[in-house]
Parts: sequence; C-alpha cells; structure tokens
Amino acid sequence: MGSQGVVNFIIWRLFATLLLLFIVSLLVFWACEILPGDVAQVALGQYATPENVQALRLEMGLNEPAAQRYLHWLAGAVQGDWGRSMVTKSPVSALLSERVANTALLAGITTVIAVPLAILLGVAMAMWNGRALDRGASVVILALSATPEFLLATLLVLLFAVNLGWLPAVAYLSTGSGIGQTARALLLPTASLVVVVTAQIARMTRAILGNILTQPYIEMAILKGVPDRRIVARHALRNAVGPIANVVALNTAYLVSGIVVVETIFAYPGLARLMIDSVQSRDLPVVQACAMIFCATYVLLILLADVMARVFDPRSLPQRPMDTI
Amino acid sequence: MSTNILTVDDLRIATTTGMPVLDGISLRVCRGEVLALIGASGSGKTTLALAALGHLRPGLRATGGSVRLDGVEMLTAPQPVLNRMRGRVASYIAQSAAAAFNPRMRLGDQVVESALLHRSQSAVQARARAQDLFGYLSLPNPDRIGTRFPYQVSGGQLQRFMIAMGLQEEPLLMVCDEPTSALDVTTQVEVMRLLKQAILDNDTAALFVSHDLAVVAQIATRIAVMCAGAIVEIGDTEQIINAPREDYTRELIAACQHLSLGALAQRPARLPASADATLSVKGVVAGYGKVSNGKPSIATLHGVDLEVRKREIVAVIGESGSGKTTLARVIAGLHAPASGAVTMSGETLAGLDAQRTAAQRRRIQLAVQMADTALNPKHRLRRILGRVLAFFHGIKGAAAEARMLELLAMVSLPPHYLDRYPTEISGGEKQRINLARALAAEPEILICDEITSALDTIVAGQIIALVKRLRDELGLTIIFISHDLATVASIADRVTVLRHGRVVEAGESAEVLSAPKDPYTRLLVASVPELRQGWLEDAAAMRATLATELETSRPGAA
Amino acid sequence: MADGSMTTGNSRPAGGFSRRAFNAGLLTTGLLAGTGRGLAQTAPKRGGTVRLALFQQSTGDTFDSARYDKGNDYIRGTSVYSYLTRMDELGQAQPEVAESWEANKEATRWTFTIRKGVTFSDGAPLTTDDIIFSLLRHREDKVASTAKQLIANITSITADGPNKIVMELAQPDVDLPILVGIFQFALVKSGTYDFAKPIGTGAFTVKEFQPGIRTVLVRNPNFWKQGQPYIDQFEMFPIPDASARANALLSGDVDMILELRGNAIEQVAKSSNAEVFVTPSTRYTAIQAAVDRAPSNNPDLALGLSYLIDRKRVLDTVLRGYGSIANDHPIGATSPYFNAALPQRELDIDKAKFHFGKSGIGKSPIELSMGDGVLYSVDIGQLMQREAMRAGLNLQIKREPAESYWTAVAGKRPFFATNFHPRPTYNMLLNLSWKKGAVWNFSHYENERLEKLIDMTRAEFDLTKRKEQYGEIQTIIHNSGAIMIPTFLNYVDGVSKKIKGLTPLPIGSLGGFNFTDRIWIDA
Amino acid sequence: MTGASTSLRLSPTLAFSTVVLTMFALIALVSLVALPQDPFDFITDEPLMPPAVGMWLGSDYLGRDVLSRLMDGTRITLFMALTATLLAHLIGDTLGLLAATRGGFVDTVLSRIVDIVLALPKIIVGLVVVAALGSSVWVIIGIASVVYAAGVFRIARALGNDLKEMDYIKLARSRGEGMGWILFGEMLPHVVRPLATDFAIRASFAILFMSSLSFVGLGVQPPMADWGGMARENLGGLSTNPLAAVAPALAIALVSIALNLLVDALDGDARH
Repeated sequence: MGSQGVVNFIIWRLFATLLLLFIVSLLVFWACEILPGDVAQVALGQYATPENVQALRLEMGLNEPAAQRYLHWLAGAVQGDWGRSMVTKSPVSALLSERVANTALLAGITTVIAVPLAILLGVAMAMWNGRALDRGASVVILALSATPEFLLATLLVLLFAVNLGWLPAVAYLSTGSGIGQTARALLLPTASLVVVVTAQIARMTRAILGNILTQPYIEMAILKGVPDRRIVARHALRNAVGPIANVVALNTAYLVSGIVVVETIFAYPGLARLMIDSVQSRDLPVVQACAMIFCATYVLLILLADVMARVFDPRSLPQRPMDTI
Repeated sequence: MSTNILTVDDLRIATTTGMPVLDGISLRVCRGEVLALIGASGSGKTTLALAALGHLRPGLRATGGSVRLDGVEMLTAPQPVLNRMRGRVASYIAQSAAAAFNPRMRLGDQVVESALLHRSQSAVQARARAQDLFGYLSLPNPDRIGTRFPYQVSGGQLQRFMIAMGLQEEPLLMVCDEPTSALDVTTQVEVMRLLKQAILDNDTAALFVSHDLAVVAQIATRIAVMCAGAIVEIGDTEQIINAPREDYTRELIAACQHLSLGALAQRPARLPASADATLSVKGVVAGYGKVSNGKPSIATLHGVDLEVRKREIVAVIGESGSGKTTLARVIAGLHAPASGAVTMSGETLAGLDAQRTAAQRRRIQLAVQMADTALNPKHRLRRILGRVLAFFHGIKGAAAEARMLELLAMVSLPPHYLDRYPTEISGGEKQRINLARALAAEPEILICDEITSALDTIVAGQIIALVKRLRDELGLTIIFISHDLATVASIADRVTVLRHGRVVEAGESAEVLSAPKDPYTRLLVASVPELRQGWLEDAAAMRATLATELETSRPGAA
Repeated sequence: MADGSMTTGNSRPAGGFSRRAFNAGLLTTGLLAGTGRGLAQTAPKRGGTVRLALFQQSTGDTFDSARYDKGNDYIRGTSVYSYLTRMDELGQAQPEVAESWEANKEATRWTFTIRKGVTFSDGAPLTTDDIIFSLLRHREDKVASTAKQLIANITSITADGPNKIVMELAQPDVDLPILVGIFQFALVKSGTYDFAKPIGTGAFTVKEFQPGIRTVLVRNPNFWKQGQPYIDQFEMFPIPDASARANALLSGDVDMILELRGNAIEQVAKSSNAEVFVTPSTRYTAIQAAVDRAPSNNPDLALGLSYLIDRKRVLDTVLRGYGSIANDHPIGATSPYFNAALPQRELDIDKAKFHFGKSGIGKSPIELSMGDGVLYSVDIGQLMQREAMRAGLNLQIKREPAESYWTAVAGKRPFFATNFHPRPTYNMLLNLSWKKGAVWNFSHYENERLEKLIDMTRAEFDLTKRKEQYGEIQTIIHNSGAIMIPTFLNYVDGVSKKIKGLTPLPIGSLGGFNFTDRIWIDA
Repeated sequence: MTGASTSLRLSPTLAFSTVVLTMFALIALVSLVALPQDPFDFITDEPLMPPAVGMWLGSDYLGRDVLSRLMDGTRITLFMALTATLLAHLIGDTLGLLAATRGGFVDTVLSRIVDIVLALPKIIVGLVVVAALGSSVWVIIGIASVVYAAGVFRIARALGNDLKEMDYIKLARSRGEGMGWILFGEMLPHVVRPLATDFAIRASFAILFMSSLSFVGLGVQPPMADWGGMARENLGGLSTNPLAAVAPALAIALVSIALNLLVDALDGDARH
C-alpha cells in the first residue's frame, strides 16, 4: 500500500525542509542586518564609546562583509556548529541546551495532556451534536479560547499560588530539582497552555467531524444499523485523521515557538523568550539558531501530520511533495 | 408472520420548512415480490425508499401516516430498534457505490460490519458468508478480494460488493436505490442479472427505485409510477408496460421506446450533407502526465481519427474510460493532444484554446454533461448568456436582451427565466440553458458531451429532440458524445465507437447499430435495455458468448 | 553590623577634617526609618537558601565587573568579589579588603593597607598585583569599562610592600576611599579578561551561571570574614513581569524581589509572609534634551516642558508616594548640599505657555521618546502629554523598543527619558553625566564652569565652600534646559519576613545591592 | 436564500452575536463624539480605584476612567483588527485564487513564501518589524495583516483548487476569458461565504494576537490603548480594581465569542 510512495514523499519533503531552512536563515540574517543598533553597540549598551565599539566589532568580526559572515555562519551551521553567542561569548549550543530541554518538557507535557483530551472532547461534541453537552462545551471552549493568555495565566496564579498557596507562582526550576518539585512548578504553566490548546484542537476536531458526517458513506452506515458512536469512532474518525493531525501539528508548533506570554509570566526559561531576548540584544547566532529550530519544528510536525494522513489513507496518492509543507 | 413485509399507509413527509415531499403514499410489499418505484427525479421515490428503513434525511420530517416493516412501526421506533432492523430485516443498496463505501475501510469489513454488530453471525460465519457472496456475485478471487479498499476495485465490482453487503444477513427486504444507473450499459446488464438472481435465490422482497422503465421491466413483479410525491399508478409489470391506465405512464413508455434501437427505424432521412469535412481529427494521441516523443505517460486516446461533415450529427460512443470525453475536450481545446491534429474547415487548430483565435474559439462550442457544474450557480441566466454575447459579439443592453430572449425561445424556455439562478431551474432546463449558451456564441460546430445521461428518460427525449431541431434550423454541425446507443440511434447520422481510446468501428449509424461488425459494438448493442420482459436473460446470454471474443480482441495496453 | 564594629576603629582620619561630614550628601533623614529593620536584629543564624527574583532579564548578564550596568550584575559582584572598601548606611567608607587608609594633606596621594590572609576561591592569595590590575584594567580600551571616567583621575597605583598600595591622583579627591569601593572595582586575579568562570575573594563561589536564566552561588568556605556568609546558598533569576514577580514573593516561591510596582506594593505590605523594603534614594528618571541638535537645543522648550510636569501627581500616582519631589537637578532635598534658594518648579501652564511662545515652536509636534526600559518614563510621559494639551503644545510620546534604547534613542533623539542610580558620591554622578564626553552625558551638554565646579567639589575640604559650589552646580543644571528631573525614586523591593540582617543603603536596592554576606534566615 | 432568511430569524445564538457586535460597533461610533470622561485625563488621584459613581469601571493605574478608555479602546481595537483582517484577505484571497488558477510556477513560489511566513513565530515577526520600524497603529496592522494573509492564502488557494475543476470555469477559460473575469467574475461569488466565515474567526484571532503584542510591549503608542494594552497595563491592579484589567479582557472575549457564534450560526444555516 504505497509505503514506497510514503518513503519517497518523506525524502522529498525533508529536502524541501532544508531548502526552506536555508531561505529562512538568509531572511533572518538580512533582517538582523537592517535592524537599528548593531550587535556591538547593543552589547556595550549605555557605555559604548566609539573605540570600544570598534574594538568589539573587530573582535566579533563584524567588519567583514555581510555575505562573508553569512557564509561563515552557514559553513559552521552545516557542520552542526552554531557559533558563539556575541553577547555571552559562550557557544550557542551551550546556551540553547537547557532552553531546548525546558521548552521540550513544557510542550511535551502539554501536548500529551491536551491532544487526547481535546480530540475526545471534539469527538464527544460531534457525537452529541447539537445536544446540551455539545452546546455547553462549545460555549465554554469558545470563551476560553477567546480570553487573552496573559489574563488566564495571571488569574490562575492569583488563585492557586497567591490565594490558595497550593502551587508555585513561577516555573523556576533550579538544577537538580526532583520530579515532584518540577511537576509542581510546571503545573500552572501547563494548565494555562492546556486550556488554550485544548480549546483550539477541540473546536477544529468538532468542525472536521461535522463535515465528514454529511458524507454518503455515513448515511450508508446509518442504514446498515451502525450506532451513532461507532459511526463517529469507526467510520468518521478514520477519515478525519489527516486534517486533525494537521491541526494538532500546528498547535504543537505553537507550543514550541509561540508561548512567549506564558514563559514570561511564569519566568520559565524557554526558547521563545530566548529568541526575543536575543533579537533585542541583536545576538545573531542565537537568533539564527532559534529561528532554525522553530522552522524545523514547524515543518517537521506538519510533515509528520501529512505522513499520518497518508498512513491512514489507503491510496497514498503520489502528490507533488512540496505541496503541503 | 404475515406475508406483508413492508406496509406503507398514507405516508406524508415534508421539509422542515413545510414543503410536502411525499403526499399520502400507501403501498405494500410481500415476501419474494419486487416492487419497483419509477418516476422522474424529484418525484420523491428515494425519500420513500429511505422511509421504508425509518430514515429521513436532514431537513425532512414525517407529517403523517405509518411505515411498518416486519410489523415494526419504523417512523416512531427508537434508535436501537432501528439499528437492529437495518441490514438484518431490511438492507439498503445505494445508487453510487463509489460514494457509499467508506474509502478508508476494507470492503470485506464493511460488508460484514452489520452482521457482526447484530451478532447475527459469528466473525467466522460472517467472513464465510461474505466470501460465498463474493463468489456468487462472480467477483474475482472471492477469498482475498475482501481485503481490498474501495479505490482498488472497478465501479461494477463496487456495486457487487454493495449487493453482497445487502445480502449478508439474508434480509427480508432489499431497498435498491437506482442500483445500476451509475454503471456502464454493459456492466449494468451483468449487475442486473446478479441482483435479480440474488433476489430470487434468497426469496427476498425488494423495493426497487429507478427512473428507467426498461431496466425496471426486467426485474420488477409490480411497478409503482410516482410523480410529484404521489403514486400515479400501481400494478403488475405486465399491465403497466402493455396496458398503462394513466397518461403519465404512457408518456414514460413512449419516451422509453423512442430512446431505443427501435428508434433507428423512424429516424428522419438525413439532410444532404456537403461532402467536405468541416472538422477532422487525425491520429490524435492524448492523455495525462509527461509527454515523451508524442506519447503521454498515461494515454487515454491512442491515435483517434474523426471526420465531421457540415450539418451532420456524428455520434461518438463509448463506455467510461473509452476516452470519448477526452476527445471532446481535445476538439474544444480544453485538452492539448500529445500528437495528432484537429483541423476546422482547412485551418489547423492549436492544441489549447489559449493559442486559438477568438473566431476559432467561437466557432466550436461545447455543451457538457453536468449542467450543474456547467452553469455558474451564482450567476443569473441573464449574466450567463449575456457574458457570452458581450464577449464574442460585443452585444450589450437592449440588443443583448433581445438576443437572449431569442435564445431562450430557441431552447423553448419562457422569457422570465432570465432572472433565475441555475439553482432555481430543473435539470432539463439547465441543459437547455447549457445549449443556449453554446448557441449564443453562434458556433458552427456544437459538441454535446453526454448532455442527456444525467436526465430522466422523458426529459432526455425532449433534449434530443431539441438538438435535432437546432441542427435542422441553424444548420449546425454536431458531435454527439454518449455512452447510450439508444439515444444515439435516435439522432446520429454517423457513429464512431471508441473503446480504450481506440476507434473500434465507425460508419453510418443505421449500419453500425443494426449490423455491428466489431464484437464490442455488438455487445453494446445487445446491452441496450429493451422494454420487454425476458430481455435481460437474452442480453446476459449474449454477453457471455461475446465475453470470450472480447478478451481476444482486447488491446494489449488496456 | 559585624563588619562595622569590627573595623571602624582602624579608620584613621586623613587631615584634620571630620570624615563624618564627608559625603553627607547621601544622608537622607528617615533612612533607617524606611522600614522597621536596621540595627534591632536578633543574632544571625547560619544555613539555608535564599532566592532573589530580578526584574531585568538579559542574556547580557556578566561577571566582568568592568561591564556592570545592572542591579543583576552588582549583586552578583558584591557576592562573589570583595572590594577595597564598602560604603555604610551613613555614606562613609568602611574597611573591607583595605584595613585602613590615609591621604596626604591635599588628598592627592592615598595609601591603602591591605588585609592579610585574603585568598581567592581557588586558594591563591590576593596580592597587591591583583588589586592594582583590578583597578587599572578599567583604563584599557578592550575592556570598555563602564568606570573609565572614574578611574581617569588616578594617575598611578603602585605597591608599597606586600600589603600596601599607593594611589597618585591628578586632582585631589577626598572621597577616593568610597570611589575604590564601587561595584566596577571588584578585586579579580591579575591578568583576567575572561570571566566565564569567575574567581573572587567574596562570600560566595559560583555553582551555576546561566546568563538570563539563573545564577546559583554557594558559600565560600574560606571567605575572609569570619563566620560569614550566614546563608549556604543564594540563587537569583529574572521574573521580568512585575505582577508575576510580586506573586512569586507572596506565594513564597522567592524570598526577595527587586522593584515592586504600583498595587503590588500595597499587596505585599498587606501580606502576612512578606514586607516592603523601602530605600529612600536619589535615583531618578529624567527627561533630557539633546542640546546639540534642533529643536531640543532651544532651552525654552525644555524649560517649558519642565513646567508641564505635575510632580505631585507623579509622586502620588506613578510612584504611589515612594519617592520625593525633585527640582530638575540631581541633589536630594535632604542633602546638606541642597540649594534651598532655588525655587521649586511646579506644574504651571502659564509659565509653560510663555516659554513655548518664546521658543516659537507653535503647533509643530514635539516627540518625547520613552521606553519600557526606563523606569516609569512612559507613565510620566503620559502625564506630561496630558498637560501639554492644556498648554496647547503638540507633544507626542514615542515608546521606543527597549533593546536599542541606549544606542539609538538616548542622546540621539531630541527629548528622551533616562534613568540613573545614585552614585556613592554626587561627585561621581556629576563626573559621569555632566562632563564633556562623559559616557552618561546624553544631553551632550557642555559648560566649562560646571566642569570646573565638579572638579572643585572633589578637592574641597571645607564643607561650607563645598555647599556653595554644589549650590551653584544645582543652579546651573536647574537652568541648563538640558534636563528635567521630576522626582527621586525610592528603591521599593519586597522581602520575605524571615530574611534578617538587611539594612538599606541609598545607592541601590536591598542595601545597595550589597547584602548577600550579611543576611540570614530566621524561620 | 429564502431558507436562510427564515432560520436567520430563528437562531438565538445569531441573535446574541448580532446584538453584541452591534453594541460594540455603536460604542466605537459613540466614542468618536462623546465619552463619559476624557479617556486621557487623570480624573482621580487614586489609581486603580474600584468602581464609583461617575467612574462605573473605576480608575486605571494612572487614575484615568477605565470605562472611557475602554470605549475609546473599542474603536482602536476594532479598527485595527478589522483593517488588518481586511488587508490580510485582500492579499491572501487574490494571491490564493491566483495561485490556484494559474498553478505551476506562480503557485509554487507563492506557496513557498507562505510556508516561510507560517514557519516563523508570529510574535517574533512582530518583534523584528517593530524593532525595525518602531511601533505605531499602522505598523501593527501591517504585521497582523501579513502574518494572517498567509493563512488566508492557503484557504483561498484550496477553495480555488476545487473551483477551477468546475466546468463553467473551464468553459470560461476556453472562451478566452481573462484572469480578471475568472477570479472576480466567476470564482469570487463562490468563495465569498467561506471567506467571510474565515474573516470573522480571523478577526477574533487578530484581536488576541494584538493583545499579546501589547503584552510584550509592542502595542500602540500611549496614551492610546487597545484592549490588550489596557488589560496589560492594569494587570497589577487585580487586587484593588480587577475591572481595569478584566473589563477589556472581557470585551475581547465577548467580541471573539460573538464573531465565532455568528459564523457557526450562518454556517449551520448554510448547511440546510
């Protein structure tokens, strides 16, 4: 069943991904070039005297032509060397390691909780379409997905951390803090993210299933005496895998790159915050690394979703590989 | 248990907005009998069929009457009860198997699903039963074919799976909704035969919905003629066919006879056609995928020739996959041929309309099968026709208005239709507009691609008549593409038979259709349903003999 | 006050003048009354971990004292490094690594006696070479020190025996002992330029340092102060969001936080487990005019603007009363140097109108560049803009992105906000911000008389003369048309009630950013 | 069409959403002419004062009238969100349909560009642009519109791909019609509804996106305040005057909910 096709498809897409990353890296580089205030200046900040700046520029090799610097970076990146942070002087990889771990942890936990929850919810809503559960759930979900993240998070903190004192207000992880401690620390940020993500995915799932339930083969199933639940669970869901996987992928990507607000409120040292700080300090190598990670995550997640869709689709039609990145 | 399996009493169904769909229907189906529901689309026959299973489509509700299936009141029965009845007491066979099978589930699983749900058979029994049925319905290697997915089998085979699914639990009643109308004629014969056989062998009763009297005549013991949500006439097949009481029934029969090979006889003498070809197609090869040295990777036409003389109607016949539609699109310039040439009165036409001159584009017009997709549902007819006038002839305002009224008259539609949307007119009327739009360009050559195949018999007949009239009045040259010999017989001067992208036979339609040489043509001819009982058996027999011949004559590629 | 009692005796006055009078500038009445803390403390307890939440998040965190410009760094510095001296609550230099010091009559030659037995965290002894390097490296270009200007007056530093160093000054400086104790002049190993793995003689050693994420410090077992520090471990990490920071303190996740804002102050004050730690100071947020470009080179504009500031409202609404009204110059009202003769500027639409009329600005818009990076500037700006409407001035606030603020905005736009921590001496501040070409002279203001006065104050022994000089300085700055200082901002921090030993110091948060070796947990 | 109008009258959700939306629209209009208080003036010396007579939502962190600022913010917020979404659709729809009908090179290039935009985190894009151009109403609108145009593009393209298979499109092209007519004459009428649906939902996203922009300090210039900005700047006051932060957030939620319900209602009615 076209497993060969799937493999080729993946290979093609990975190639496309590399291309995309290359273009993005160019873009990011260019953007950092045109930003006001150059790295050396920002690094020296308030005290920059012209000669200091010159000295630092020299040290950072900023006086080389842009193209040369980019190629230099590229050469390194290709060999897996992300260069050194211009601000901390430490290797980017070292700077990233903990952040990546943190982000992965938070995104991971949230996904593991939110995705099944959301899909179950969406399916349930589709099954009891139009009944009390459906209506009630959709309004709640809507309200939640419509509240600004930062308010949601702050309210959670006020309630559970400040007033009840059950949970820590910040997701500060000191090195070597145990599982329990970590879990407690992550509970609130995870909770607020779960709420946001669940709301999104559940809504989409419900919508997707809703469309599928109008298909003729669903009517046929009804006329075969298949109970509603089974119809949704067996007949509809199979056909919904593709689109749902896509929605999940998008939301997961968001969890990796888009959760600045939550990271800020819970003082959680994640990638998104790092990228913002680095953009602000014009720390190009770090910005590049983050951008690469974010784009790669996004593209690969989407790829994963498409593969899922194909695996569940008996006819893995050979389609133009770039088409659905 | 009474012999009455289905009893419908004064059934009334209306849309949620209150428009009546079924208006006081009463009928009964007894063991082993096949009741056919026949009527034009919109007559409510499908709604009735579904109601027999206690199912109303969204937007419909029962406003009165009762439907008793095997003693159970289906309209009020709770969902669990319905679920227990469906598939077991009464099964459903949908019109389009292609759409009715879940694309993501194996056919075998879908066939046995209800049996397993009902626990009426153990998994093993169910599989065995299914395999028997597959064999019985002469599906290739029945023991393994169940593991296939819908997209892996042909349309005809899908329909057989559908029937197998209907028979799986040996129900008392099979509800068949146009089970063959989506099939090619030759396939239709086989499927019909199997279905009929199955019904007899299982001593099942059947509610058989169809718009084609000829088809119905072969299988039904009784026929109910429906029109506008009511039963016009109900009686034994014999009586309905030979001694119809109601005018509407007579009309149906007339249309049916008109569209049959019999029509060859009373076809009017052809007009004197000028000897020179207006349009000629020479060795056209076309298909999809990359073209390498004049051959596409997937070819649907392998070197097709076609000669059309002025003011004659040339029919191109073939079943699905014969490439007839591709040919139409090549001529119209919608599909660039890999090699070969299309010339119109001397001048060679570019492959794609983009490269053709405005004049050339105007002189060839195409009317396509699906009127729904042919007319932009968001445009009023005025806009649809007006655009063409403005585009080709720069006619606007009053002049355009006048011209449009002419066109409407030409296709015999009332003037006030100009303000309607395609969604507000019937299928036949859409097809008329479809033609009118083509005429608006004042073409010399009109290509009609399956323009009747989506229509009910009576309406189809009217459209055919219209086309003929247009040819006579406007002296159009017409390329008439169809899968249905009956239709063709009643209109074409000459016929070209396509199979797997090759011309298997061509000539004067009288000769080709009355004395076909090529076995495939013979098969086609034999497959045209005739309005007489027993035809089905003859056709099936004929088909069997021809089958072997065909295998040998089969072109290697396809 | 362990160190205080231990050392004051050794402090020998140089010359005949009273040290106590010295640098009285920073004395602020009610300083100790700022909170219920101060001297009345129970006996120190050892052990425990203290967590501090910072308000600035920056991957630019560093251990290179020459690059210090944030509270984050100062605290890190005072914990890991030692200094020659340390300023006490009364604004006096107290011995640290320098046991004692004395100056010649003109205060141009200073001799410091170095404490024996001070060792680096890696065991190496602290030598005079190390000390000399630690100070002089700030002259080097490649070091790009933030203290370049401050070291400029020291012409030479030489060792006199194993435990004495001598500093020669270009001009007399009676406050040198205080100067050599500032955050930048941390004592490091001679020849150190890479501070990724800092080695100091301070109370703590670095267990973990992740710029922008966290710093974990642990007790330095062979710290030269006996029995100190009291706590085993000190962690600091940023919580940039103000309300989140306050919540973290209230929920007990951290023990100390920097910079309480707005309502959070009352919240903490009300709470059972934490309290507000106020340090009255002369820290200020100013609106400066770049006098080297139009339109801001027109003094009437700046003067006009200065009458648009409702200082009372700034104090009440923006600062919630945690500050004091200023008069467009950096000297605090409680300082003996304060020039009471200068009329206090107040909100005065008519005066404003008059100056704007004089400036001929008319309806053409004036841009006021603010930034979230500059404390309260956006709020003050909004207040000013409101009054500007009344005065018929088209004043527009521009909130500038924080990152490029100090490079692309401060000193580059006509009117912009700046923010200053007080220095141990006013003289240092003036040197840094009012001298031609000084790094903090964002206004690019040049005034020879002013510069002369600044040098004079540094050399002047006589308090009354100094008062006059400072008086004139205040007048000049007040009328310079280069700066508006609406109010002085107290340091308002939050501290858990179980933290003891903290005493306010008006040069920074939480005891002048210098507290880690003195605090203890009293649970 | 007739069926639509009938069910329009029935649906309660539709009633709710239309009421809410019109209410905010009115507020936005009213805010142009009259407000209870001057939204920029410092009415009281007591910041974050709880509601009182004359200041029905209390005061904000600078002692300004929350209600007046909320009303003023309604105009700004809705203007920015709607303009941004509108622009996003103008760009996305045209390019999407074009990519679908033209196919080939045009399609590939456009799709790749869109991939890149989608692959980059929105906030980061915003941050960089603001860092480069400084923040102003129009810059923010620009950012939002570009970011969302990418999403719109994909939808429009998908719709276009279905449509271009329709015979009436093919016939029109074979007639020799130009792109203009194909896109706007033949296709547009069909995509209007689904795109309108998308518009509503996207607008609600835009509001949220802009609020998170304000959160990271990339919002509009003070003293102007959009809802997000207001919620943000008064977040510290949850203890004394929660309304100062919650009211604007509530407004955001209300509008988004209303927009979504509107869509659901219309779609539901479209299905019948």
